[in-house]
Amino acid sequence: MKKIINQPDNYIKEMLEGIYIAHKDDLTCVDGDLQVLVSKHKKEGKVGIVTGGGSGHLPLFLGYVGKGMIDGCAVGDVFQSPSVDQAIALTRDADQGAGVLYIYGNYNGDIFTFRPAADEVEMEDDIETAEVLGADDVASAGPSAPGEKSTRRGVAGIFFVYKCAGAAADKMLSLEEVKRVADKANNNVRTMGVALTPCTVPRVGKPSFEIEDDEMEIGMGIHGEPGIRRGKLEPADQIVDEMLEKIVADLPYEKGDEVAVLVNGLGATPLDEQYIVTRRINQVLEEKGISVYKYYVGEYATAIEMAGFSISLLKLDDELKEYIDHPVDTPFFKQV
Amino acid sequence: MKKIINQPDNYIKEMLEGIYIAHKDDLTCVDGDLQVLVSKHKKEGKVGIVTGGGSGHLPLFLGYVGKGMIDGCAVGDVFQSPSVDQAIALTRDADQGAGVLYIYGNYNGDIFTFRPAADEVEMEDDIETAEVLGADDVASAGPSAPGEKSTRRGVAGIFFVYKCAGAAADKMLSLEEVKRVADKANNNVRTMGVALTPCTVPRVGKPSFEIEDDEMEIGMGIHGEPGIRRGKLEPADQIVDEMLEKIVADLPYEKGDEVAVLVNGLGATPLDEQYIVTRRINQVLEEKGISVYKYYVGEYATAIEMAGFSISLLKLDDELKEYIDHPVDTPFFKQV
Amino acid sequence: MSSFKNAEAGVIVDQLIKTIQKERDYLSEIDGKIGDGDHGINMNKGFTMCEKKLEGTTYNLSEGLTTLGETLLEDIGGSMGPLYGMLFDEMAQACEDADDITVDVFADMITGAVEGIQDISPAQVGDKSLIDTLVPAKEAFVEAKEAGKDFAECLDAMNEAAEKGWQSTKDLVAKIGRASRLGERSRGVLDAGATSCYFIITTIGNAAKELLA
Amino acid sequence: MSSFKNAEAGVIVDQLIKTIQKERDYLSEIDGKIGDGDHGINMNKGFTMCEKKLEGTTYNLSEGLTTLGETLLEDIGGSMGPLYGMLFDEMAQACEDADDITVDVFADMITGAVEGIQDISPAQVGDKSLIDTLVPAKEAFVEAKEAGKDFAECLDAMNEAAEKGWQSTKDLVAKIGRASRLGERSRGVLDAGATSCYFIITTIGNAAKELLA
Ligand SMILES: Nc1ncnc2c1ncn2[C@@H]1O[C@H](COP(=O)(O)OP(=O)(O)O)[C@@H](O)[C@H]1O
Ligand SMILES: Nc1ncnc2c1ncn2[C@@H]1O[C@H](COP(=O)(O)OP(=O)(O)O)[C@@H](O)[C@H]1O
Ligand SMILES: [Mg+2]
Ligand SMILES: [Mg+2]
Ligand SMILES: [Mg+2]
Ligand SMILES: [Mg+2]
Repeated sequence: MKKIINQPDNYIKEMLEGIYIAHKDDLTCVDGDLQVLVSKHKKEGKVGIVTGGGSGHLPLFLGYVGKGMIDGCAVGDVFQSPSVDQAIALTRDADQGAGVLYIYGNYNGDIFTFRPAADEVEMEDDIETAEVLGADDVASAGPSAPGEKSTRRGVAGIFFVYKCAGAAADKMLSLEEVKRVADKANNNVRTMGVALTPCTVPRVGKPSFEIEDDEMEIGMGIHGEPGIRRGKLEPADQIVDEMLEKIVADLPYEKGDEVAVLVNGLGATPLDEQYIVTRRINQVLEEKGISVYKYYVGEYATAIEMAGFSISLLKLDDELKEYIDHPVDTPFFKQV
Repeated sequence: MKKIINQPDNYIKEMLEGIYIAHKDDLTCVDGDLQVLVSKHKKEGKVGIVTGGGSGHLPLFLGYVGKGMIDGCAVGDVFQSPSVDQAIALTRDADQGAGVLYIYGNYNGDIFTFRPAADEVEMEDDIETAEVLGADDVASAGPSAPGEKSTRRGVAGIFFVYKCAGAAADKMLSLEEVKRVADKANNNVRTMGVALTPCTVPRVGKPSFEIEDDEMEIGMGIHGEPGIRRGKLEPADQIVDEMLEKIVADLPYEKGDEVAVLVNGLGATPLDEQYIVTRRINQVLEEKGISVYKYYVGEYATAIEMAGFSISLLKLDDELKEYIDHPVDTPFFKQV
Repeated sequence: MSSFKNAEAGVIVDQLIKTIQKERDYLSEIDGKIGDGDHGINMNKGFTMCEKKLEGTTYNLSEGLTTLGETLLEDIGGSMGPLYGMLFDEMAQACEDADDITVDVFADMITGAVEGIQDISPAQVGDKSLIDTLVPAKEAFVEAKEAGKDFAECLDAMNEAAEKGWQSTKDLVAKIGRASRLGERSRGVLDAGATSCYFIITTIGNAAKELLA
Repeated sequence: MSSFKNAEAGVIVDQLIKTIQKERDYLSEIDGKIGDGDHGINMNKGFTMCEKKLEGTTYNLSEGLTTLGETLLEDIGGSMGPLYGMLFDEMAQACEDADDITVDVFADMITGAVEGIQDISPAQVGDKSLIDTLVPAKEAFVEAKEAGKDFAECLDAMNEAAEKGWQSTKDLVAKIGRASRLGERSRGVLDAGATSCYFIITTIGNAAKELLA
């Protein structure tokens, strides 16, 4: 395990200490628990938006805590959900009088964390809550029947859900409305990833899986969950074509649609490659008659030091465009 | 070579195509040459600041082209200087009537590129120019005698030179003044890096050097230039201590000094680790009585997919603090 | 004997902690095959945290189980914290008013354990999870009791069923948890949670039998 | 013959291009030992670009060298573009007004080559760079000429000195370029630029001798 760390057991604690030091004007923790991270910038009467999940995905999740986006994050150990108590403390702090929306990924452990927390604060503190579960990974499971619970996992697309819901909350919409916006973004986003190398969870100490030097795995999840196809590494354009084929067909995104695109590096893949990919995405979408309103390129949701990337498409309407354009000022993501 | 690319020969071209697509409102190229990248936001009468150098360091160099920072960049092939003609075209475009300042790293090829270009535009176009060569890497050579040309190479610290000079230019200072500010930042910044893994130049196709699975190299340059010590990988805190010892002694930074700190990931090293490092830097500087005015943490100057990080310290005075605080809006770096 | 004292049975919780600590690496190794290789680490973290909380205090069985359940629920994230947290919490509740742990009380405990899990998880027998150990173990205990077997015999039946259930996960395709993404690739190896659950059930069973002896 | 026609010597540039293309991998391999392994790639890129520009045109020696120099200077970044660009540019200038390339004209050309490099680079003999090939080669040519040797003999002397200079880089510690960071570690292997310079000098020398024959 080649990492710049001290004791693996202190990984999260020391990482968080660094974050609070570097961003001391903007971030703080609740009751001395470093794993309950909240924005210092409250806005009376605004719907609180909170998230949480395992670490190892920076800037996801906590990186989007700040002005114009979300209010707090319960930070789990690497690839581990935070605890129910942390989620409760987080919710109490994030409530600014208008209720709290949970936005988190569709994972077992996170559901087990946030649902009991929501029950608790509704009962004990009379805080109104709602939840939206990110489930954008088209490679992780088939689509769910209308009204049925999605079995897809949440990956980088949750960025768009934060972005839109965060803007709606910042515009002082009600909890019901903010949830509606979050749902709309969530229902209109699809993602697929590809991995070239594994990652190593510090406390585990060895790579999450094995893969040959000339292989890639299309559809791999951000914890190294198996994808839909393992094969020889192909040229960037071919990889993009295969991923987009699946993504576009899924919603489906259609001729005349307008989308926002997120090209997300998984950790070790240089920005250069992400832009080579961006170029191809633009060619393919142009051919399909889908126009791109805005590109986001960079590391938005990583898998520690995994090499690879994901593509997310968000179908826009006038309302979502307005929220996409809304300014954001967080330590990890700024939009002027 | 495990990369998401097409033909290695097209690497730079396709990467730049992606950049122009994703940032079409802010960046454009000169005379159709993708490698001459300039900001779309001109400001009549402002000193133009340009840079350039080999690719493979994103967001360096071109990533800092935008409002409040620099005006353009001549983009070389990976780890290769751009051509003299490109530097000339760049300078002509970047001149907004008040002369042009070149800020680039202290490398052979880049000097061979920019000096002839400066001669040409001074003679042919009557553009006044000045230059500042980044030479912040304390591991690359000993300090130079006063008045003598530095033999140190430039690495991540050039970010601070762009930042301060960019702010000074944005405040409409004269070429002479902007150069003075750039020199001041340059003279007060020191950097040292550590590498854990090599990187692979696409057109070369194999790693730039070999290193054992349990080894690190302290002082390695951002092209894989040998450092000052290769040894067994140590805990993060020990690595930081050794690097800071060298950096602090070099200027030297002294008790009572105020600094800005840049913790820079070289490519594959996750943000988590960079924050673990930040935490330790803060402890050490606190002990030494050096106070930190501001932290920058993230990927600011990479070496393709190298694992490792660098630490840069910039000693501040009131003037530099004002420039550090100045807002910036570039596609790759924003400060509100 | 046909029962043992709640007050004297805190040792069962001690045994549980020791077992998980001992099996840490084995559990991670199994999880590494079709999961992410951290099951032993997660379990050990929670149980060792509980050990620290209990240190220097005196506790009966229900108090020990309460502390264990709370620790897992409050401090341990992941799937395991809530699942085993609820399991031990329900077991504790089922015996907190009992001075003597009789076969009936224990039947309530093991039934509560199943309910605790099923309260939050939709997992069914056959999905390749700890449910495949737990549910047959509970059913075997209850059936044996209804067939008039004594407490120790019921515990034997429970232990046997737990082992069989655990082993049954080898041939199953995972339908829940991380491994479910693997489809057919998940067949052929034991499930990590079913393994830890086997250790937990049989540790309780054996410790209880010793207290009965 | 004691001279050859400028008009007929464009073939020297063709030979240069072929040589660099042929030695591409070898040059990169040498550069890989103490540099970044791209010298052959860089050189081949520039020379092949020049080949394309020349394709279908007619050119004499000075025109061919001008195109080569310009291509390297304008289109090829890195250290090599400017260094070899200046070298060929100066060589071209030294012969552009000559119909016949005599031993005197060639002496000006090789002297110009050295000056072209030294105009922009501070490298000295012994620094482990292409200078270690180029300077002795030039000196040998000029000395032979001053000693009254004929053109072909002067070229032989030049070729021989180029090879010796090239080989001398093996035992040197690099004082310039990337490899200079290596200190003592740079000793024991040839310098990449000295190697390409050896190929360039001897290719010119041999091609000129053929034209004289
Ligand atoms: N929804 C669920 N219901 C029952 N058991 C589950 C469920 N999800 C996971 N498990 C069990 O959890 C085990 C894995 O635990 P562990 O490795 O600690 O957590 P994680 O999967 O978060 O890494 C699986 O082997 C399985 O038995
Ligand atoms: N300042 C210099 N003067 C003369 N020769 C130099 C100088 N810098 C580098 N060289 C030569 O360049 C060679 C390396 O060329 P190349 O690999 O193409 O460029 P780079 O070092 O930029 O990768 C060295 O072997 C050396 O001979
Ligand atoms: Mg990274
Ligand atoms: Mg990176
Ligand atoms: Mg696991
Ligand atoms: Mg080289």
